[in-house]
Amino acid sequence: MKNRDERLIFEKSVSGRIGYSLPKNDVPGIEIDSVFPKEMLRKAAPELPEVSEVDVIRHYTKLSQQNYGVDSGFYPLGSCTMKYNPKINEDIASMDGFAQMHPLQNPICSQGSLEILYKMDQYLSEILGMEKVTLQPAAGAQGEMTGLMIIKAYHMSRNDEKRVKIIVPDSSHGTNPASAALAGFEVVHVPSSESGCVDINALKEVLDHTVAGLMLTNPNTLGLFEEDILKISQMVHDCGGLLYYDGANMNAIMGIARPGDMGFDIAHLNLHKTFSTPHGGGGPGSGPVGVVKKLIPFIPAPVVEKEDDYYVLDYDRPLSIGKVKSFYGNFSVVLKAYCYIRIMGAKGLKEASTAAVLNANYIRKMLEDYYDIPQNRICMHEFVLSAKKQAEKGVTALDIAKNLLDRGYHPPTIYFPLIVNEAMMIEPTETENLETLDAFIDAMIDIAIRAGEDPQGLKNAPKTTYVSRLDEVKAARSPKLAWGR
Amino acid sequence: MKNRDERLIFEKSVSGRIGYSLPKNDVPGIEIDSVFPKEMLRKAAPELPEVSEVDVIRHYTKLSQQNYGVDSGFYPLGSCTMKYNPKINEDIASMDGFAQMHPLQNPICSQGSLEILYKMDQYLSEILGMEKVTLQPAAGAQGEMTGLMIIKAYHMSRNDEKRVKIIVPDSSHGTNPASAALAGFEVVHVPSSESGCVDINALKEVLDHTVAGLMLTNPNTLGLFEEDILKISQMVHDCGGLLYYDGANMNAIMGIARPGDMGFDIAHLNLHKTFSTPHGGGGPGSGPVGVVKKLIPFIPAPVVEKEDDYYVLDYDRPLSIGKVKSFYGNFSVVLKAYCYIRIMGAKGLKEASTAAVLNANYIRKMLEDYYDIPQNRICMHEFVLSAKKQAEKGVTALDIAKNLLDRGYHPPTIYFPLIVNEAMMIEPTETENLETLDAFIDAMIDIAIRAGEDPQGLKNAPKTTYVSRLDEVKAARSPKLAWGR
Amino acid sequence: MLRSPYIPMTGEEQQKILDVVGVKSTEELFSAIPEELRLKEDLKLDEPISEYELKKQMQGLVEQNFDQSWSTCFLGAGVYDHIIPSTVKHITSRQEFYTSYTPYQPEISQGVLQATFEYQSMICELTGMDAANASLYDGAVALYEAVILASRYTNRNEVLVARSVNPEYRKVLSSGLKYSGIEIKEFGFYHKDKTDNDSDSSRTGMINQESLEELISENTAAIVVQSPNFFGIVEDIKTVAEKARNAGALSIAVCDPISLAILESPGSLGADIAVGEGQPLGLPMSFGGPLLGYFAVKKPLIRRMPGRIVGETVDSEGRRGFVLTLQAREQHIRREKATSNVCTNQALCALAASVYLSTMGKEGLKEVATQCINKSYYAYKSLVETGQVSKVFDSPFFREFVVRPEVSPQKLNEELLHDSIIGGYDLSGEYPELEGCWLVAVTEKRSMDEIDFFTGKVRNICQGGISVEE
Amino acid sequence: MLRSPYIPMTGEEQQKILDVVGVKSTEELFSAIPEELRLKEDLKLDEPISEYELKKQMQGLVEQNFDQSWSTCFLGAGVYDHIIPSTVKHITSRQEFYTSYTPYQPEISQGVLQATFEYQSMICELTGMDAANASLYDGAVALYEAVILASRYTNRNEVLVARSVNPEYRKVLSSGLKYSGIEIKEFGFYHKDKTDNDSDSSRTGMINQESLEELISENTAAIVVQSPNFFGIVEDIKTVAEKARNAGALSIAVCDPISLAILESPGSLGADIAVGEGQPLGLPMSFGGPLLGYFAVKKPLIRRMPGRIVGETVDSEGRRGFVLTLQAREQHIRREKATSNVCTNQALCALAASVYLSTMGKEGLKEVATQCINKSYYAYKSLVETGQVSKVFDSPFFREFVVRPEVSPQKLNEELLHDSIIGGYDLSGEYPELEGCWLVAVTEKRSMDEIDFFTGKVRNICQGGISVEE
Ligand SMILES: Cc1ncc(COP(=O)(O)O)c(C=O)c1O
Ligand SMILES: Cc1ncc(COP(=O)(O)O)c(C=O)c1O
Repeated sequence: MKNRDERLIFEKSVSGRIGYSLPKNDVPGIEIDSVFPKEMLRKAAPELPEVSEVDVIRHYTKLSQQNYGVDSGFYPLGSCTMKYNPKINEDIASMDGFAQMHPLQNPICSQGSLEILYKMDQYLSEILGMEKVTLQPAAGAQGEMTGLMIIKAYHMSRNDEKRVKIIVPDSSHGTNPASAALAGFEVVHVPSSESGCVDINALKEVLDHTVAGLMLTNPNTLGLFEEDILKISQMVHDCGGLLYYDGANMNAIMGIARPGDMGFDIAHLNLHKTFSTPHGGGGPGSGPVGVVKKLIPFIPAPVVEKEDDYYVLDYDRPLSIGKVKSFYGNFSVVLKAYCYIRIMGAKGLKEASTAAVLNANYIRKMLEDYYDIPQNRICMHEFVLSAKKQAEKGVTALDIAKNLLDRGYHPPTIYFPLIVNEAMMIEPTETENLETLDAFIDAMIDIAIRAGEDPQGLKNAPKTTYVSRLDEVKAARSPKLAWGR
Repeated sequence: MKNRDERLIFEKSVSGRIGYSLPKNDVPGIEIDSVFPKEMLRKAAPELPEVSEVDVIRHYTKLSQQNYGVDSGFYPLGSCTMKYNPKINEDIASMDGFAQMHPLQNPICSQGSLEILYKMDQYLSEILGMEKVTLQPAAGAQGEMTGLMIIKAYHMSRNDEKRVKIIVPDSSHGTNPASAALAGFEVVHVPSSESGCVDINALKEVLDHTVAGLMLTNPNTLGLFEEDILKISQMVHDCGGLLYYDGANMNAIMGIARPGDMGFDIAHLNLHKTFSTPHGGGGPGSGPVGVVKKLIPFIPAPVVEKEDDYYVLDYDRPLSIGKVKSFYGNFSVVLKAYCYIRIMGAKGLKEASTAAVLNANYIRKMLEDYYDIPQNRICMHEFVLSAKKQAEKGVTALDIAKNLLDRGYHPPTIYFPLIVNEAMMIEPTETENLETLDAFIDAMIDIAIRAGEDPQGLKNAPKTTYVSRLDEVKAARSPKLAWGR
Repeated sequence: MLRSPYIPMTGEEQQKILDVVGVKSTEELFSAIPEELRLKEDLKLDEPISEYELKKQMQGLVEQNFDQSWSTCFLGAGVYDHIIPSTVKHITSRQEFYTSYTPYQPEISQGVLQATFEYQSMICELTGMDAANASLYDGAVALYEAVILASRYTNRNEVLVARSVNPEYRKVLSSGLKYSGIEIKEFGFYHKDKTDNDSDSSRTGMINQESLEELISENTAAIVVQSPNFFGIVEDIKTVAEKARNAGALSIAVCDPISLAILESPGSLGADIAVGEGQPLGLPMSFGGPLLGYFAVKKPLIRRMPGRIVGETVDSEGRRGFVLTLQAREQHIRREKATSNVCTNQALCALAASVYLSTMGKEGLKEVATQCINKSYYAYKSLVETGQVSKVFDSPFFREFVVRPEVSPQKLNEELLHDSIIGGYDLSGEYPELEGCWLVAVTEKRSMDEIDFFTGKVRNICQGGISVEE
Repeated sequence: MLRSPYIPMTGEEQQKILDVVGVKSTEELFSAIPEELRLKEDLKLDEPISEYELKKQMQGLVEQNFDQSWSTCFLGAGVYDHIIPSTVKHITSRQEFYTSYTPYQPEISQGVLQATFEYQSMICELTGMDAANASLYDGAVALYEAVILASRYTNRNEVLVARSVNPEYRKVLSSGLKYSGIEIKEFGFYHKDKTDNDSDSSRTGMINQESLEELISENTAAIVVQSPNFFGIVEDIKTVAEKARNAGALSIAVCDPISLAILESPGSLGADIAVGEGQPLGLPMSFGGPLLGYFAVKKPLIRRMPGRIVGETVDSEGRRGFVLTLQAREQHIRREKATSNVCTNQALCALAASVYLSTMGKEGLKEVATQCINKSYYAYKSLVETGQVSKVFDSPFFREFVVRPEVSPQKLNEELLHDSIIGGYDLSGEYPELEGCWLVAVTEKRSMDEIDFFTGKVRNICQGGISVEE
């Protein structure tokens, strides 16, 4: 059954086959050549595949069989919150009445969709402890970009033009500095302290009147809650900067603590993480951004407002940073998250975070005798271990990851955060049951033991997958990025 | 990735877990104990699994991964017409407006569904060359049963009570004699001639006034068109019997010839074969039955009729054999077949049959040097080869089938029809492309060559499947048919 | 050559195949078909249309249907409007399941096989029986098969069937048995009719044990009782089973699977065979099909069962696996001596039921059953309280009950349609003795608001108020 | 403990974990969070509801939406109502695709990786470029990224943007570039306004080459042109590309992918970067999101591309396989020096586009494009023939055109809603110079009947007739 057909869809093409079904052209035909000057017209048709419907379905079905999703099994990819995606959300997002809507329809005939946007602003504001949320950003990184532009706009509106720096911890996600740079800031990294949190002294050193803001995820990428958060926010605010919250790790603290209360001024959420919308093999996601009151004027336009019982799109926002993306964001992703919140309720969200934290700590405890855990104390929804003991024997985090593949697991995130050697970042989420955790723990322990006994035996993994280890160097050195090119 | 979790869903159950989401009971509650006497109430709750939603989805997703469907690849299962199932049909059958209909609704509010039934009667009548079609039977076998009951009712209505025999060829499908027996007939088998068709002389011998009818599939299960069909029907009619057409092989002759024109009085179709509705891992199917004019009074009630522009259900049919199944048949299957016919049209159906016949003959020709083909002449949509040459070396049809599994194919039907030794019945259908046929042919040839060179090497197949050959004898000898029993 | 997205063959390929096969034209391929039989013209079908046009047309058609996504259904009578969890469709639409054939090749069919084994197990759990088959077409056909089994097993030819068994089932039974040599004898139920005095026992709606007793003889192959019966009333299966056993006959219980979360199982009550309709277990009503006939028996009858059966076994390496088993019973081996003619069954529906039962689980199914009871009792009381409908029976019921409204059920139902309500079942047709009676089903899907709206409308209509669209 | 179908942990298990972890309560787990930050009360959200109730509520909501399954859409302006073949959803709803993460582990992600590689290849085929990335959020963002690339590549800080580029794109561009040091200069298009004399060239709707030329300088990093432009008019990409090349700048073409089945590709015409919106390729309009930004470049720019890129390679046994490649450009490695900050993209939308393009194939896409032309020209002529709308431009257009009706577009659109028609885009807001102009899109999905009905209604409304519901 496990035969892999290596052919590309192009390589299955046979001239003359068709897979489409289209209505006949029922209007009087026109001569295309007579309408368009010859030089406008294509000489050679694009070489799209010529295949029948069954070929399309089989091709992509086979491809799907070479892919691993959350429904395939455990997916403890740290920082990614790969929780189960409830099926009802998919069903609702597929309803014609939501999916088949043009964004520029008269609001009089899109009140249903506008209500979803309006309500989500309210829900997410409450969850974040913020005043207002824009749903426009398409993902976390774009949320960051949006937030940073708001920071810029805010300082500019106060004619505070010297604020050119954004501070990010060295444990931060790559999108943080990348977004800051794109938004026109200078990026300043601060090191983490011994305890894995922001080094307050180091922070103090870089804080001055050129600081526009600080970006922080809390719990941070080591899975630790920044205990000094109130002090940090005080310090940043004191020097006139704003605090940006990278909400990728919000799954630890829903209903337990709120970035707004911690002193953050801006925060994004990853609906495709915390709010259970599926990740689609890489997207689409959604990265709503919440702000405190004083920053509301700057958020992207339009904003959905309610006038009496009627929803309107408010474009008239003179201080707005403008648009970061077409229209109103990834609506159908927002809709799925809406459904999730409606079914979970306040208590459900809190329970989710609690269970996520319990599960992470359970794995941490069970593995502590086998792996080095740099910060081995109570963690939040994830923790980072180091395979350095194993690496000494020649078994790297990568090898461990590949061995997990053979045991039916998606491996944890590896080599992130950058501040931990041979990092493996494990985030089980709350949707996994204890048997799954136990089986994964057993696999990890078994690998650790084998790494001691027979390190070489672990180097050939994976063996049960459709392909074995792939040559990434070759791919980058002489890039082949498209068929026939 | 190919880890098999052997546990049953029951074995994944943990007390206290839930996977359901139900509205709260919002009416005043009542005490069940006070309403029902104690002895009516269950002492121990049924041991259904206690699992969460993700467990349900993962469990059945994993199971699905251990199954092979038409979308997985080539499925030349003879007599089963495993053609591709167009996706649009699934979409339409899933529409709430069809799926969420109660069968006993006032016809005034089910006109849409009734129209489908009405039109399908017309379409299928035309395709069969019959006068009227009942859509009630749920599958081919039930269609046969229905047809046989009609035969009985017809003879009885003429007070011709001595007709107790039904004749079936020895190449017939098992459901034919089984249905005849259930309908209260005596079954008489007639042998096939040298040429694989009904032996006219043998038939002559059994024809007398006790014969109620003859059941025939045409093309027959060897994939051969009964060339003498007109003679046969003449003979049966002459002795007062009726002719029943088993339409399982209709995919050979849509738009090319019609059972009605051949002299058949009754015919069933397998919508789940010829009309591309998916087989569901064993069902549901649909086995509509068409009849000639004189038999219309006997078909099951109700019948959908059109009065002006309004569809009604006519129950007032005094001669009807009654109901063979609840309501109007497997509506959603009928609906999918309706969609198929609408998209194919008359020319498309004919093209389908033509291509199906071409494909079968191509494989036959390409394999004739490697396998024994008892009737090696132009076949219809399928043909039967015999692995007897291979069997002499110890490689049976079963072994060949299991080796095909390792090469990614669903094997042909084996050991049917019973009249061919080591039979392998190959039906490619029209939805397969030439590359697929060629690759399958290569696999068959390779197996044939290996059977000569290293027969033992073929005995361990399959090796790449989730399980290896299963002990069927053990299963039947000490049946374990349910968990915990 | 016509081109179709479903037929990959190109003109060139067609020519290549013709060459290989050694014929000149596609017509020649069909030369075995007598000339006079070969159609000269195209079939007279509607002109083909594209996928999108079809969808559009179908959208037009469904607008003529009242479907239960927007109307409110109080109709049951054997097919019920229950909540279907989202998991069901997501699983049954996996191509590996829905596009596969009957699992003849077990090594690549463990998915369907294990799922069916689990389905059989769940049916055994619900019914308290020892074994179940892989499914039959529907509950009515399952009953027919049960009677055939009983007659063959006991070598007797009379079957006693309660009149309170679903009329649809009795019709299928009577047509199926017409030429089988098995005779059906019906026995009645207690109800109040014009000649009755108002004694308590005369209005239970349960089977009339005396008239049953009168019919029992040494020819009795089986006694068939349904519980909850067609009127929603829970029957005394135990007594029936005893009577059958004493008479050397089998007892066949037709049971609603949801009710078995709460009601004692037919197995525990002594029934030999349990059959019924699995549609409430996660199947849409689908205008009556596909449905799902379940079939379960006690141990001695296992090898007599009709249809496919999946059994556990091991593979050559000793791993657990599943196969179709006891095939010696079946048509493809035993031909006219088979226990049944069933070949294709309702496998995907059985899968749906398994996913439903797994999702609901032990507690969820009980909750569904409890809400059915709560809500149907609430509706019953509310209706009676309107003063416009009267009680008919006085026994405990499950999900469905009979009342007699002041206005004829037919008229009532017609009026209710104006408010997008699908009213109850009019018993007048099948039960002249219950002329004017109305069978109302209330599942867990109905909210209190819906029930209140419904009873309010019933009151209005009965009081002669005309329903206006709101 | 709260029980949820999405959280498997039972009370017992919670206790077990607490014991293992060595804390007494779940509160203690959170002791790192300062006491004053820990919420004392539940979040103020709406009360949770069940799956079925949610679905019911959502059905209520969509009744307030006009969706294109029953209304008729003549609105485009960047998002189009095309026919989506059934294959798309069947594939994208395979869990293996939609529930997986970015393919960081290639050995278990060949599905997404190969599909993305094929997507990149198809984009290259359509655009005539050498390489494409794995997707960006939408066309507007893709344009923004293209401009960033051009500025960094050329080390220049001015970008010249045609005013006939989609205003939504220009807005995203201008907010994105606000603090980047890159300046946007807009150049206009030929149109007839009050001051114009009626010369031919003044109403082409194409870019004003002279005003473009005036803006070109040694600071010009890129010239951005859209074709078909916002008014549906096919632009002369070639001349723009030449001008850019001559000025040492890059040319960026924003192209509709469907049009590229028929129109010459930007690659062949000399553009350096092609970007655009992939939504027409099988994505539902989804109220504007998710969309699909495609991004393709000529060879020299490959290592400058933003976002994920999939490349072909071999595994340790020499078999072909696919991986994320050129990662040294990306944020997780290069951090603030990355070519872009993109991490999560629109992978599933790219998959949908691939399935769409495979289903349509070479011929099908051409047929779609041809019908778009035929039907939009038919609608254009029909509208003009009513005598109630006048022509605005006189150049060849694709799928979309501008007319000036006698009645304001706003009023017209409002009236058309009564007949479930979603009318065209009112240009008055974004283009004061086109006050009263109406941008009408007609895809292959519109039938002649629908177009005739539409033009009839437009005539009526313009003539002052009041639309009555039929
Ligand atoms: C901590 C953190 N921040 C930001 C991001 C970026 O989010 P997105 O991928 O949605 O752009 C991620 C995603 O992996 C993350 O883990
Ligand atoms: C020739 C023939 N007749 C009858 C049948 C029975 O049809 P069904 O399985 O739909 O009951 C089949 C099915 O395999 C068949 O191949």
